[in-house]
Amino acid sequence: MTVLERRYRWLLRCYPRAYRTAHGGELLDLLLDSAGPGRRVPEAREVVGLVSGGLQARVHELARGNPWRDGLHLGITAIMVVNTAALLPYLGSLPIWVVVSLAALLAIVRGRTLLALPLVVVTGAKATAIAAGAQLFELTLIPVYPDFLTGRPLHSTTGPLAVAAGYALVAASLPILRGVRHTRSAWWLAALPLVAWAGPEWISEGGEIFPLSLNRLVLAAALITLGAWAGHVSRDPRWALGSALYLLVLSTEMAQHLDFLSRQHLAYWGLLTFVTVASAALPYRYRRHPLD
Amino acid sequence: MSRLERRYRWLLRAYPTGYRSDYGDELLGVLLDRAEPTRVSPPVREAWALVLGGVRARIVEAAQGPAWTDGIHLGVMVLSLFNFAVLIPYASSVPVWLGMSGLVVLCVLRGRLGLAIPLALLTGVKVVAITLGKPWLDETLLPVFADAPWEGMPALYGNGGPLAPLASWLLMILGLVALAIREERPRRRSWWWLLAVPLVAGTDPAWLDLVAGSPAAVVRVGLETVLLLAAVYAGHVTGDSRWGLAAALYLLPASAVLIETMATAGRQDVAHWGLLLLLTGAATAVPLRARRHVLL
Amino acid sequence: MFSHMPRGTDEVSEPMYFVLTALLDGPLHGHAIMKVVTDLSNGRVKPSVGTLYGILERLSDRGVILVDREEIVNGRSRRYFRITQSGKSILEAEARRMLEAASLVVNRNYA
Amino acid sequence: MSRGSSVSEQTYFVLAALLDGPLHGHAILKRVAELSQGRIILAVGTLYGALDRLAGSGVIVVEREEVVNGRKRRYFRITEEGSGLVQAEAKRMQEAASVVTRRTLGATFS
Repeated sequence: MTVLERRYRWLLRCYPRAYRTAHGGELLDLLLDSAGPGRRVPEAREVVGLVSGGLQARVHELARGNPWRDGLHLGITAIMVVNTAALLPYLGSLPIWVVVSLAALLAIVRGRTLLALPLVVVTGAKATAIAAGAQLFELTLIPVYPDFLTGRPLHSTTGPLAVAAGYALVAASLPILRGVRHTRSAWWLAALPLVAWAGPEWISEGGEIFPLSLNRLVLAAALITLGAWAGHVSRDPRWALGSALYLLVLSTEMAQHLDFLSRQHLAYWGLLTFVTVASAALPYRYRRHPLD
Repeated sequence: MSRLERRYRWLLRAYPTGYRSDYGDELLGVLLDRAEPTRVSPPVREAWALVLGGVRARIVEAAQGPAWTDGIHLGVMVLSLFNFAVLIPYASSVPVWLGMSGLVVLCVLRGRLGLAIPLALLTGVKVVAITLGKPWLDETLLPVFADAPWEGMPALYGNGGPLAPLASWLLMILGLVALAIREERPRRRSWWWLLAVPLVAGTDPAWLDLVAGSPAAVVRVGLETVLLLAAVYAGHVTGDSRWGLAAALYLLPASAVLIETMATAGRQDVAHWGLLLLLTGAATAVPLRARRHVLL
Repeated sequence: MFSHMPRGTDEVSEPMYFVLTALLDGPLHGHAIMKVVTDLSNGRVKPSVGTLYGILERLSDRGVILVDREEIVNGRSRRYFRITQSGKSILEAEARRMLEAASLVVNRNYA
Repeated sequence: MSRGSSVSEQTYFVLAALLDGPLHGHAILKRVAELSQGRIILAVGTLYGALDRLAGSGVIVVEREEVVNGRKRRYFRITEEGSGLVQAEAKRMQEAASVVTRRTLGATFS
């Protein structure tokens, strides 16, 4: 195993696992043959080709199956991550509900939508009750104070309507996704702590009304932009649908505090809307030639 | 004159006046010949092509003449505009110097460098005096406070250190000297540039209060972004790097501001500087790439 | 030098055109395709491996080419790609359009 | 037609239209549509953008100006450099096309 081969193997990790196992060797042969003798560092042109080829292979592998159902599943996974992340810091006072919510998220990620439905409905009811300050299922001391990751009591800023909207959207979509098994990558679970963490306060003015932590801003913007690029490459609308659903929930939260949103909230909202609209248009752009 | 012709004439105003007077009729003739007799409003495709063609014609016309001279002149003009705008809130306390820096703007705009250099030098010395708190040249009560609508603002150059104002004035003077040395006479700039002055009046970069999102600060950042994006597009269309050069000239004082106020600079100031750096980088890189691909 | 794809024209990109042309003589694997493409374009088109396989995957997604067979050569599997009938017709349409466009200029002198 | 050189398809047809002699704007539009069998319909703004660019780089020149029913008209002529460019592009396309026609004809006969 020469140094060059090891570097090319490392670069080939840009390709998805299935593609790599099936055709990795083939590409490696060609790379090593076309590299000149005594070459130790991959050529810049080849590196760019491999990285962009790998990313596009990943996108085209994801862009299989019915785009609308997969886009719907993508959207409700994102919304369920946000809902579960909202509960996570209150593990101490609401252990059962955090566990139920996590189970629901896991069921959705593994594609077992019918199992997730009751869990989502129950957690949604409880979360809405807390947001409305009512008691449901069990006695909980309201307001619910956090143990870690954030300093704010549960749903102190989001009204019951926004919370209910989030859960209702997920619950309504689950029966539609009954048939084909959709599974998401486990990385979605890794997003949980990142979204739950209150993180550095980026929007200070109006922050106490509707806090948006920097990490959540950056994560959402990055994922939606990545989705737009994927839609552009594969001419597939699923990521646009997913972003639109997430944006819908975010908008209901924003709409609740409309009269005292700060300029930064509006700028962020405008940015996400712009990227989502762009990602909806990109898959249907003009085909320059028959094979475009 | 049919309604269609009037609408096409209105669309042709996208083209620069020189081009319009030379070829406007020709384009109009072809447009009207091609239109079906019953047509009343221009088709979207033609309208869009005219607007785009007009903008490109304006950019190509702006790309005439030596790139270095024009680039420096553009940068110097933008700097003089911003330097003048910063002084406006303190008109009643430093009227002489405000008038002088206004004259500098006019001279740079009309391309009369001989007059601009001494004025810029004098005002520059006074600016340094104010920042260092020395009573040079004339008696001004220090620190200088803002007038009526801008009372909330801190004293003139009170916020950042002496480096930033000095940097922007010195850079302007150096640019003027460089232009004077080169024999080509810089072109006259359009009066529209003066429109920027009221927009950015009183927005001292050192005090640019982005966090509070004060309207003036947002307008200034918006104007900077729009101008830099236009520079990137112009560089892409013509492969000419004068706009990149002007953007770089503008970036230097902005960087001096950030370096000086580093201790108190908030996240937004750093993000603002990052945006400027990114756009300036694009404005300088895009023309080189465009030149490599012959855009025939 | 493969320059950028201009907007609004309907020509197939050059590497794609030469990859399809290379497969006209029969199924080939990646290495041979690379060599033939470079020869056909007399050195002008030399795609990187990533780009080449990007094109091969897109063409096979579209059914323009397909995997003819797979051979194991010193432990590694190699796919041989074959052009399909629809691939041939797209290629011939491109060639015809180029010939027509070229004839506007070249044959004019003799007419 | 595969794109390899720097000449875009629109530019190619505009230059090809001028090979038979100087033309003014409207005639170029019609000729380009004819030559491309209706495939390329240029907007006036796009055409004159291209003509200005080509004139700027010396590929075409304004041969004369006429005033027709009150409106000035420029007649564009292709230069030596221009015809050299379009000939090279045509040869390149012909070569690329013959690679295919040779094989497909060969396939039909063999």
